[in-house]
Parts: sequence; C-alpha cells; structure tokens
Amino acid sequence: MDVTQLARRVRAVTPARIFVGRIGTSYGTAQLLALRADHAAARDAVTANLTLTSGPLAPLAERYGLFAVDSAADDRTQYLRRPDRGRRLSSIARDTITARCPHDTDLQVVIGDGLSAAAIEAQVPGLLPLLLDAADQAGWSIGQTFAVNHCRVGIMNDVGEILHPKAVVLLIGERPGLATAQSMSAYLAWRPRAHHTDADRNLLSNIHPRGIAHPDAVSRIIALIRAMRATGASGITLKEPDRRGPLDSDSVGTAP
Amino acid sequence: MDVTQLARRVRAVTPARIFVGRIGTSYGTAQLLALRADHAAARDAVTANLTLTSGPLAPLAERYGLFAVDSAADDRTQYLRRPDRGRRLSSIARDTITARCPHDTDLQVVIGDGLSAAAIEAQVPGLLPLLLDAADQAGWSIGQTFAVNHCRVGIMNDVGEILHPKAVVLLIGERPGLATAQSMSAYLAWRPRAHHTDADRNLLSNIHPRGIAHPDAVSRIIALIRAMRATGASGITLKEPDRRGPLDSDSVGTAP
Amino acid sequence: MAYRATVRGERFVFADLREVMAKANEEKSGDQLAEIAAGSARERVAAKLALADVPLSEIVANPLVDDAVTDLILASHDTVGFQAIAACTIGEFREMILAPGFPETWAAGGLARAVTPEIAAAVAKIMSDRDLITGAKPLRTATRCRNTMGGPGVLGVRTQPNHPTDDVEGILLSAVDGLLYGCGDAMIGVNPAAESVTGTAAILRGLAGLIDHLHLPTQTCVLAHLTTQLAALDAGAPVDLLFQSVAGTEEANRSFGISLDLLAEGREAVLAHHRTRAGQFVGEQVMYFETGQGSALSADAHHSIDQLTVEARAHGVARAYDPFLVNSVVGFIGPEYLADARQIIRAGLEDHFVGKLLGLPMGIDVCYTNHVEADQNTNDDLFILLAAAGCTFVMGVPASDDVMLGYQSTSYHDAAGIRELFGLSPAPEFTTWLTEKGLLRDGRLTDPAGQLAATLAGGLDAALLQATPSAAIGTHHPRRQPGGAM
Amino acid sequence: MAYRATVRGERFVFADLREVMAKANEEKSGDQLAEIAAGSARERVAAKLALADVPLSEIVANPLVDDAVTDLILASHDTVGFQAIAACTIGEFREMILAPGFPETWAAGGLARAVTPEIAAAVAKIMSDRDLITGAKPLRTATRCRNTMGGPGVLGVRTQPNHPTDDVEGILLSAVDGLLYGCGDAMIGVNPAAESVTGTAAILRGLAGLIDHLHLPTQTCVLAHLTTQLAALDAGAPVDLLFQSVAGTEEANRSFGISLDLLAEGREAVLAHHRTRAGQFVGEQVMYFETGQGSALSADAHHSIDQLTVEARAHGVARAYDPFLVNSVVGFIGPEYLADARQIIRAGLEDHFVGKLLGLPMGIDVCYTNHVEADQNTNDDLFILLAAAGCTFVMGVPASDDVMLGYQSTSYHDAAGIRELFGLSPAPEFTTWLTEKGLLRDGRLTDPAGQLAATLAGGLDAALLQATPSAAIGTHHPRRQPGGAM
Ligand code: B12
Ligand code: B12
Repeated sequence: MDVTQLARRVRAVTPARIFVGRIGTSYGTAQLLALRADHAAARDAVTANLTLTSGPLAPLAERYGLFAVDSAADDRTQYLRRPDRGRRLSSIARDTITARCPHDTDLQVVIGDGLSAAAIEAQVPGLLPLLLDAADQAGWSIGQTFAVNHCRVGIMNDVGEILHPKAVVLLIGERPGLATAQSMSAYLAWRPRAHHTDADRNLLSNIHPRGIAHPDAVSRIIALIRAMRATGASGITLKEPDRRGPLDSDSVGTAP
Repeated sequence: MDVTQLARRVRAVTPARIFVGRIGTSYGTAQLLALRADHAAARDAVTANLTLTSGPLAPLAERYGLFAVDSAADDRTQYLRRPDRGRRLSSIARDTITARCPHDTDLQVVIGDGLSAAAIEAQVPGLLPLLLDAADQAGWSIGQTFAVNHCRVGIMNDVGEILHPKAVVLLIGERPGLATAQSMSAYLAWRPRAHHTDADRNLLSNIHPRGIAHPDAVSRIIALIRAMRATGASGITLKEPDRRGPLDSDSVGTAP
Repeated sequence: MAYRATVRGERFVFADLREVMAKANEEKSGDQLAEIAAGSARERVAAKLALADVPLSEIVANPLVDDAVTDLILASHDTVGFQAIAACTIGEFREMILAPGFPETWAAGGLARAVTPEIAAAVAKIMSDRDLITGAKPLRTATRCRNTMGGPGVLGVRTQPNHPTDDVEGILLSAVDGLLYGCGDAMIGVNPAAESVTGTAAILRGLAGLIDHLHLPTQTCVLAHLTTQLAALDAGAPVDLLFQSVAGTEEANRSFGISLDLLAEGREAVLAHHRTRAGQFVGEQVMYFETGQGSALSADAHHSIDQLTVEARAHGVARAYDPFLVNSVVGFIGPEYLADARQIIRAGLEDHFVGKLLGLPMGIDVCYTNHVEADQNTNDDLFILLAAAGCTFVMGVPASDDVMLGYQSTSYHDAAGIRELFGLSPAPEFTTWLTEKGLLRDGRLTDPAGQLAATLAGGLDAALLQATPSAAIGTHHPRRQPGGAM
Repeated sequence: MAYRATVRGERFVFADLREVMAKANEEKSGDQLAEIAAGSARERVAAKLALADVPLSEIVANPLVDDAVTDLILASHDTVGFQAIAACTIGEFREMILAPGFPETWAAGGLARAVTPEIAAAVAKIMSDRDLITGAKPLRTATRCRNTMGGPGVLGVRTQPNHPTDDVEGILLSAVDGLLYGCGDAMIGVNPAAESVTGTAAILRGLAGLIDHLHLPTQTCVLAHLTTQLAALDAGAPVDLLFQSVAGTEEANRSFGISLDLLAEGREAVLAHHRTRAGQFVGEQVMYFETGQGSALSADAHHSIDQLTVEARAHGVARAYDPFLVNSVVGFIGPEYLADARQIIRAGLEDHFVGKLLGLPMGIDVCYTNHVEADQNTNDDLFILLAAAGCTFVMGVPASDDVMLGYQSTSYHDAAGIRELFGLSPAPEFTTWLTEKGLLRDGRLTDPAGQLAATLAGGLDAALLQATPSAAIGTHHPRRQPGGAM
C-alpha cells in the first residue's frame, strides 16, 4: 500500500483532511483556498436565523404544530456576546409556552437554533418524527415541541421550571466547523431546574451525514432516556449505555 | 560626565524619552505604565470635539467674531475613516462662508480641529492674535477667520475656490503623540484651488510648548507668506526661507 | 482595602483586590460580560498602576474567594521560598523576572512553587506582549511519561485525530498522517464524540496498538470525562495519560463533574496501573489537563474574579497533580470570552507565561471558532509568537480543521513549518524514531518512501485488530459500526 | 477580460484584473474607502480563487494603469529570466516560492528582476501569514554604503532621533542613547520638523560629526524632501544616503513633489559626491526610500488600484534606483488605510514579503498612530513576526515615542530585546565597533562603564561644533536657537 492507496482508504472512513500533501511545509494553493472558502461558509452559518414558516422546517411545523419563541437575547449579535441571555426564555416566551404546552409530561422536546440554524434545518426534519414515534412506542406522554430562537443549552432549566417534564431533549445547532455547518446535538436532562449545570446533563453530539445517522441517534437518545428513567438522574454519573448492555431496549423492554 | 549627567543634559534639550534605563532589555515598570497612561490620554484627544462657545477659545471667538462650520464628515467616527469628507466643506458651510467672509483678501486664516481639538485650544489663543497683528502690520487685507469641524488639510482647496484669497493659512491639530496632544501645524497655500495637492502647500509643524514658540511661529509664517507673494507660488519649489536670508522681513521690508 | 491611582490628574479608586485585578486586565469580552472590566483606557491604566504597587504578601494574604481551590493553592504554597520575594511589589516582581539571572534563580531555587496563581496573573496584567514572551522563554520544565517533553530546543506537538463517530480506523489514519509531519510526540490525544466506556476503551486500545506496532516513543490519551476514562481503565484499557478539563474555582469544577479528590484518586489509579506496565514509562507524570479563559464564567462560577486570574487558578489546580502536560485551549469557546484576534493573541501569551512562571509544562492550543472575529492568520501569528516564547507544545490537527469539535487549531503542516522556521525539534526519543524511519533528515521532513507507507499501514491494521479484537473474527469492518457506541 | 469563480455554488464575476486584484485582498479599510474591496468573505475567496488561476504572463501583459511608473516597471523587467515562470499561474507561483530549493534558484538566477511588483502583490494576496513569513525568510539581499546590511543573522536598526525643533544637540543625544542599545547600524536617520536647507545641513553635519568622532561604521540620513537634501548637499553638507518617500503611481509621486527623473538626478549627484569622499564607503548603494500602504489613495492618485498593489509598485520604483534600504512605514498614516491591529499586522507582513521577493533590502517601521485601534502590544507582535521572517531592519525610536512625528514605533529596548530573543546581530562592522567599545559581549548588551559615557559625550560635543561651526565662537548654545530655521 503506497501513500495514494492510504489516501483512498482515508476518504472512505473520515471527513478529516488528511493525506492532502504539502509544498515544503505549506498547503497546496487549492487546499489553502478551500479552507478559506469553508471558513467563509461557516461564518455565514453562524449569523443565519431559524425559520419555521418557510424552508425545510415548514412541513414539520405544520405536522407537529411547532411554534417559535425567543430567548432573552435580542438578536444574533447580542446572542453571540451574551450567552447568559441565550440561557433564559424571554418573558413572552415563558407565557407562551405556559399557555400552549402540556405540563408534567414524560418527554418534552425543544428545538434550539444554537450556533447553527442550518444544522437544525438539515437534521430536525429527519430526526424529529423518528424520535417522537419512538417515544410514543415507548408509551411515554409527550409534550408540545417548540423552537427557541437564539438558544443556549442552559435554556433547559427554564423549560424544566415552567413545564415540569420528566425528561427534556434539546435539539440544538452546534457551532459550525469547516467540514460541516450541519452538525446537531441532542442535550438531555432529567427534571431540569434552576441551578442545574452541565454536570447534570447528557448529550449526543455530531448528528449529521458523516456523523451519527438519524435512526442511530434516536435509539441512543431513547436509551439515554431509559437510563435516566431507571436511575432517576442525568449527568455525569450516567454514562452512555453500551449498545449491548442491560439498558438497551431489546433487553429491558418498553418500560421504563 | 557619567550616564546620569548625560541624562540631566538630556532633559533640558529634548522631550524624547532617552536615558530611561532598562531592566534586561525591558522598560522599568514605571516607564512602561507611563507610556500606557500617555497612550490612553492621546486616544482621548482624538475623539474630543472643538468648542468655540465655551472653554479657552470662547474669548477669542468673541474678539474676532469666529464661527464654526462643518466639513462633509458627519461625526468624529466617520471623520477618522473618511478623510475625503474631511477635505470638503459641507454645503451649509459653503453657503455660510460665502455669506459671512470677505472675498479676495490677501490673507485668509482658517482653524481646523484636525486630529486634535486640544492642540487648537492650547495654541490658537496665543498664536492667532500675533498672526493677525503681524499681517495687519504688513498692510495685508485680512479675511474673516472661521473654524472647521472635522477638518483635513485638503479643505484649503474649497476655501480657495469659494473665497479666492491670495494666501490661506490653516491652523490645524496634528495627530496626538504620547509626548503631547497639543501640537499644531500651520499649513499655507498660495491661491489654493481644486486639484491642488500637498506639493502645492507649505507648512510649519510642531507648534507647542516644547516645539516652536508662538512669536517664532508667527514670524516664520509671515516670512513664508512673503516668499509666496514674492514668487507667486507655494509648495515644493518654495523652501522655508533662511532667517538671515534675503526674504526675511528685515531685509525686504514690508512689501510685498 | 481600597486601592487608588491617579492618571493625569484623574483619581481612580478600586474597592478591593478583586476589582483592581479585574480592571488591570487588557480588554477581554469575558470580563465585560462579567461586568468587571475597566470602563475606559484611563481606568485600565490606573488599575495597572495601583496593582504594580501591591506587595506580593498582600496578594497571598487576601484570597479572592474562599473555596477548595484556594485551600489547595495555599496548602501547596512554598511559604519558605516565598520569603525571598514576599516584600516585592508586583511592579518590582515584574522587573525581577525580566532582569538577567532570573531564569537561573527560578530554576535553581525552585521559585515556581513560591509563586501563587494570583501573583502570576497579577504580574502578567502589567506586562507587555514582549515581556510575556521574553519572560516565559527561559522558564522550562521538563516532564516524562513515555518520552521527555520540555527539553531545550523542543517544540512538542499533540496530534488530535478526532472523528465525528469515534471510528477507530479514521482516528488511526489521522494519527498516522501526523507522524509523516513529525507530529505526535507530545501525545496522540483523541476527544471522543461519545461519552461511552466501551468507545473510550476501543480508542485507547487502538492507539496503544499503533504505538506497539510502530514502536512509537509517545503517549496516548482519550479526552473523555475522567470518570469515563477510569471506567475504561477498570475494564482493562491501557491508559497512558489521564485527562481532565479543569477550572479555577471549586464551583466551576463541580459543573465539570469533578472534585479535587476525584483528580487525586484518578492520578493514584493511573500510577498504580502504570506500575503494572513496567518498562514502558520513563517518568511518573501521568496527568494531562486542559484549561482556557472563560470556562468558569461560562458555568457562572467565577465569583466576579477576572478570567485571567481564574485561568491562573486553574493552572494552580493542574500543578498540584504533577502533570505531564497542561494545555490552555485559548480561543476554543467563543466571542463571549475572547472577542477577536487581538484578544485571543493576548490571552494565549498570558496563559503561556502564567503557566511557565508557575512551573508548568505549558502548551497552547492556538485556536479559534467560526463565530469569532479571527481567522487562520490569527493562528499563524499566535503560533509564531509562542514559538518565540518557547512554548512547550502545540496542537496538530489535520489541516487545522477539527471535524468533531468544530473549530480550527494549528495543523500538522503548521507545526512542521514552525519547527523548521525556528530550528526546533520533536522530543528527543521521537526525533530518534523519526530519523530511524527516514521521516526526518537534518531537522527537515523528508518525502517518505513508499516502503514506509506500507510499514505504517501495517502498523495501522494491526492496531485496528487490537482496538476491537472481535473485528478480527467478525464480518463487520470496524468502521461500519457506529464508532462511539460500539 | 472578465474573471470568474464559484464558491459553494455561488458564482462571482470580476470585470477585470484590477477588480480581481482588489477583491482578493485581505480586509483593509483603505480598500473599503476606495470602494474597491470585496463585499463579503465569500466574494473575497472567490477573487482569490480566480486570481490563483491567472498566468503571470497575463499580469505582465495587462498593466493596471498607463503611467511613468508602469513604464519604469516594464523597462526594468527581466523578460529573459521571466520566461522560466511566465506560464505559471499565480497559484503555481505561490507553490514554487514555498517549495524547497526556491531560495537558491531565486538567488542564483537573479529571479527577483523577473518578478514584477504586480506579480509579487498578486501572490501575496493568496498567501497565509505563515506563507508570507516562511516565504520571505530565506530571500536576503545584501547592500553596502558605509557598512553592510542584509547579511545572514543580521537585524539592522535605523535609529530615528527626531526632535520637535530639530535641535541638533537633542538629536545627537537621542542617537547616542541608541548606540548604548546597539542601535543605529542600519542608519541614523532624522526626520526634520522644518523643511529648511540650513536646518537640514546642520543636522547632516552634526550626524557626520558624531560618526567621525566616534568612528562609527554606519550611515546617516536627513529625511527632508529630496530637493531640500540636494540643496544642502550643494551648500556643502555631507550626504550619506539620499532619502525620498515614494509612491506607486506617477500622480502620487507628483503630489510628493517628485518625478522619476528627479530621483535619478539625485542619485547621480550623491554618487558623484561620494566619489569626493573616497575611502568612507564600502559600497555604492546611496538611496533610502520609504513607502506605505495608503499614500497614493491619500493623494487620490490610486487609479482604483488596491493599496497592496500600489505599494508593490512603490517598491518597484525604489528597486530601480538600487537602494541601500527600503522601509515600509506600515501603520504610519491612520485608520483610514489600516483600521486596526489585525490590518496593520497583515500589511506589515505583506509589504515585507513583497519587498523581499522583489529583491529589496526591505525593512519595516512597525508602528501605529493614536487614532487607530492598536497599541504597543500590536507592535511587539508584528516586530516578532518580522524577526521570524528575517526582516532586514526595523526602527529604533526612544521608548517608541516619536516626539516630532506623533506616532509610536519600535524602541531601542525592543530592538535590543528582539535581537537577544532571536540571536540576531547588528551589521558586522557595527558589531565589531560595539564589541570594541565594550557595549556588546557575546551578543548581549553590557552595562556600559562610566568611561564610555565620557567618550560618547566627548564625541557628542565635538559633533555639535561640527554641526554649527559658528556656535564655537558665538555666545549662543545651539540648542537655544530655533532648530529648524537656524
Ligand atoms: C464548547 C464545548 C465545551 C466548552 C463549553 C463552554 C461553552 N460555553 O461553550 C468547554 C471547553 C468548557 C467544554 C468542556 C467539556 N466538554 Co465539551 N464541548 C464543546 C463543543 C466543542 C461545542 C459545543 C457546542 O457547540 N455547543 C452548542 C452551543 C449552542 O451550546 P452553548 O449553550 O453555547 O454551550 C454549552 C454546551 O457547549 C455545553 N457543553 C459543552 N461540553 C459539554 C459536555 C457535557 C458532557 C455537557 C453535558 C455539556 C457540555 O456547555 C455549554 C454551557 O452550558 C462540543 C463538541 C460538539 N461538536 O458539540 C464538546 C463536547 C460537547 N464536550 C464534551 C466533553 C466530554 C466535555 C468535558 C466533559 C471534557 C472533560 N473531560 O472535562 C468538559 C466538561 C463539560 C461540562 N460538564 O461542563 C463532549 C461530550 C461527549 C458526550 N457525548 O457527552 C463533546 C461532544 C466533545 C468533546 N469530547 O469535547 N466543552
Ligand atoms: C502623516 C504625515 C505624512 C503622510 C501624509 C498622508 C496622510 N494622509 O496623512 C505621508 C507619509 C504621506 C507624508 C509624506 C511626506 N511628508 Co509628512 N508628515 C506627516 C505627519 C507625521 C503628521 C501630519 C498630520 O498630523 N496632519 C494633520 C492631519 C489633520 O492632516 P491630514 O489632512 O489628515 O493629512 C495631510 C497632512 O498630513 C499633509 N502632509 C503630510 N506631510 C506633509 C508634508 C508637506 C510638505 C505638506 C505640504 C503636507 C503634508 O498630507 C495629508 C494629506 O493632505 C507630519 C508631522 C507632524 N507632526 O505634523 C509630517 C510632516 C508634515 N511631513 C513632512 C515631510 C517633509 C513629508 C515629505 C515631504 C517627506 C519626503 N521627503 O517625501 C512627504 C511628502 C509630503 C507630500 N508633499 O505629500 C514634514 C514637513 C516639513 C515641513 N515643515 O515642510 C513633517 C512636518 C515632518 C516630517 N519630516 O515628516 N507625511
């Protein structure tokens, strides 16, 4: 196997830019400019806003009655510099979800633009129906899914305080990279409330075409929820269950 | 003479920060922080606005009927990024000076904030009366002095086009340095008009307490005007006359 | 106690040490977010002037917060060695550091342990960029695990061959690519996308396989949560370096899911484990820590202490566990803490200097995210400044683009290029290996022959078998399995 | 001819070479002021992509403006040597420059003269900061006047002992202070505040006196307008180096009060003058030029050409007169051309690379004004980057603060510190002098003994007499006279 064969092997298994060659110790011109082009695209992704009324999320919004509320951040620029605001719901948002969402459900799903609305537009249409179906099959009561503009992970605490669901799943756009701006995470928390920190949360990251596929992501989310239900806790003490381990749906069945 | 004696000699002859010592190759802490403090002060000077109605220029404004007009720059921020606007009078300014200033005079003096209104406030009260008196004694007709906010050197062309004076003297604030933010220049041009460049101008710089003193500055400005009147030109071809040379007032008398 | 200073006739008063420390900082968006930053350039200078006059003893006597991290810092403070500098003011201490002879005193007398994190932060605040660079350069700390880092003329490189699904083959291929650029001597360290014990174990085994089969004199690390790594260790996976992100307050560490006790226990466990692998290690430094300005504030656990000072305290935490390497991931989080190229560069130089002064084997992940006002030229600049400052190690990420973490660091190319530019080498053991393999000649990369690729690929396949022994008999090629959870 | 490129599906069209050149630039406020900058990051990348595909021959065949500077560039173009690279695209030429072996080819074949300013600018536009630094470092051009600049391991320093009233004593004292830091080997060069022939002559004589009495192996310069210097020369003043600010278009040079003929005449006059001072010079390079992005636009004489390209053309002008040194005063004018630290750093690296590729003895005045978003840390950073890039010389200004020109540059301290940091030396003749005088030992500054100060001061007094012979008999101490006009 020579270096060219190695390079071929590479492209099949990783999106990383490896075996790209070098000129002295510099990139070739094409490689250098490709990185610049990808950087320009990634920067655009950061400033894009989430839309439910048109584009890829519109049919989904229609089907699941999705609606959008705002965090306490006024706009994209403020959002980037004031994460504290992105972690709180605006007071209108609090009223809206209080009124429009069932309380005390087994599962509340929230969609947050995070740092990439493009990730949400690319992943949620495929993933959300699978997730809601699986939860339904597990026999859990499911809240009204909604979206939060200018959203940070910490928003889960406000959602927990207001709606008192057992499990919250937040589907949120990760910061865009050069390889993809379409990577989404699912953050999970068991009975989130004020003063919960990241130590009380779990997550699945890199949900995108070259990362975790939707069916796989959904079964892992469901497995994590099962584990949370079984232990009554989320966060650092809960490791992602081994797929062949005792918490897998196959072995534990549909309840808890 | 040792290094300490050298250092004493220094302070008498130059404001430069020499013989300040070193720690390794670094400044002592006091020296380093003094530079920082001076930098903070210099930055403040850049953003300050010129005022005729109060402060050190008010008595002068009263005495000479000074008034202020604007360049085409909207504000300080725009002024810094758009020198092209600082070189043009606003249309209101054009109307104002057309109406309020005598045309076709021998000498038109203009005051411009330039990059340091503080320099104008510090130098103009001392210098302007001396200058106008000297011009008067030379028997020249003198225009109505006025000030331009957000002013660049190139404004002289507009003044020339509108008022047709023979000589224009622009007293303008130089960019502030660390040693002083009070340094002013006098730019001179003979019959300035559109498309005049710096090659058609002369100047005297560093008018401030540790630079050129006011009486000296005034006699050099007057000598330059005489030279312009004698040659019918300003700019690169005109070197500043030697103080003992043939163009000095002593030897050439009061005319031209 | 209040602090005062006058700048050109204007008087400024600062209520306490915490305030004067915060306001003396260079401009940082994070301090502004925390509402503790100076309001003007004049106030900033005034705070620097006031801070310059504070004696070191006063800083030690007035902890900024009362928590377990402060206790640890004070407990590990060399109060005897401190006597030599206690009466200095911060301004004088800056001069002492920059004067000829200091590096020798520092090295000989072990002065590092007499310096507390807060002192190191304070002196950094009144230093220029050149001070930070000149001051840091001669302060070198050598450490040993499977090879030796920190020696003179050495610029180490940690490769970071991450993969979005933790696919072991993808990871190993990226690591092998790094080897061709002379990178990986500081460590081959993988951030896993999934927080799974089996996934972590699989990566650990795969990396160990690579090292075994290529006889690589370097160490590996999987940057899962410490508890996950320990679980993998319990499950039989080989752990060279135990990783953890640490922060500068007890509360921030709690939000990271750790305590100081947990760090100590983890270290003991790995030391014990290393004893079972006798002959593989040249030293007993087994910990790897990452830090970075802003993480405490991000967890709302900064107690109104400025981010440079909290970062120094994180270094203080790291120091207590005798680390092999410490890494400030300087532009990793985003514009809320470091807004742009200028702030990132300044923070990188500060963190490096502070770490070095404290005696840490300090490296910097020179990096930025795509939501900040910076670009790869920022990285080029900071990398070169750090090379001039004698940085212990930097990162090597394929073409700078981390495909899992979503940010840009320095690349294999960059690392190789800067080593050539400055005449720096990999760790000595690694340099020998590279030279033997024909990858390095007279300090320059060679164009590797085809034979070599075959060797590398052979090592890779063998390593893959070691990662997932079942793959050797199963029909599934490992990469077809979802990496993290396999 | 239109140029096109597609970025992630979006098509961009550029009307002509001038547009594609402008839009391929990194962000600069000056290009925005000129309304020729790219409108978005995507458009900028597209322009870079399009430019990378343009053959060098096409750039030479399509001058951006029809003027005397273009004529000069084309007339001095080595069209034979150019054949070796004419068919390359800009992207390929970048790779050629960065590939091993290029520096040798460049030096051996004299490739510099085959490269036009526009080609050098174009390739700089598609380079990263690291490319600009790595690319420039091995391209060295040695020049000679009263000593030798540009040799290996040499970082020269021009001292700039300016004074607000051109007081000769103040100037000489500042110059002497520089000597204590090993600075002044590149030149002792004074910007006069007044444009007076007698004042210029007095400074020239004072500086020459210092050199005579201290036996200093360096050259002097008074940066009045070229016509003023020539008048002083006619009046009997000694001129080592003839200075002039030059710009990249005929029209901008006209606004500077010069023409290309005037430069040629001036050079001939100084060469003739040097022949009357036989034995004092080791070479025939007698010109010193300053440039800087933005000056053509400032004179509204840029013809919608971007400022990096116009700057390269200014280098082209300088090259035609076989200069001893060329200096880009990179952050000198203000935020209208380079808005902040990031833009200044980038421009400094560009100008240095372009000058070096063109074969110039290129130095950089690393500087900023107080109306720009930068500070002394910006200077520290850029200085260190340039030292890594092998910059020919930098400035030495007392404590960085030019008390006449109102801006901050690099200081004597900085220069001495960076030389130590990188192990660089002054010009060889100057190093010998410093060593003999006991100012330098093993490449480090010493603490000079009192005796030395006496020597220096003695040289200073003698030099003062030489500056203004009348002062020796008159009652006025020279410093009591208004400097510029005396
Ligand atoms: C940025 C980041 C961080 C930052 C977070 C600070 C901040 N303000 O953003 C820092 C450096 C502090 C960090 C630390 C850690 N991280 Co982290 N981090 C990321 C990263 C690169 C991007 C996250 C993102 O885009 N968020 C989206 C925006 C919109 O969210 P946000 O509200 O602005 O920021 C919040 C999240 O980023 C969250 N977060 C970040 N990391 C982690 C990790 C865990 C376990 C949790 C629950 C939350 C969490 O914290 C922020 C504040 O609430 C991801 C990789 C990825 N591709 O997603 C890894 C990632 C999420 N982190 C991970 C890990 C393992 C950690 C650590 C546990 C490492 C360690 N051993 O200590 C620590 C501790 C985390 C904790 N409990 O606080 C893993 C998680 C694996 C998993 N599936 O559980 C990931 C997927 C990849 C990795 N290996 O680093 N991280
Ligand atoms: C900035 C500056 C420049 C910049 C101007 C570009 C710009 N947009 O600002 C550049 C680098 C191009 C420059 C060039 C030269 N300058 Co100059 N410059 C200065 C400096 C440092 C500050 C000026 C300032 O604060 N202006 C105030 C603001 C508000 O004005 P502005 O409208 O924004 O800018 C205009 C003026 O700066 C003017 N200007 C700048 N230099 C000169 C020189 C002359 C002779 C004239 C008429 C106008 C002029 O040009 C700008 C555009 O119109 C002064 C020193 C000082 N302390 O003042 C020296 C100074 C004015 N320059 C001087 C000289 C000698 C020159 C040169 C002739 C040098 C040379 N040998 O080529 C050239 C050519 C000038 C020309 N004819 O165009 C001398 C003038 C001596 C005198 N009494 O006549 C000074 C005093 C000091 C010095 N030695 O450099 N300069």
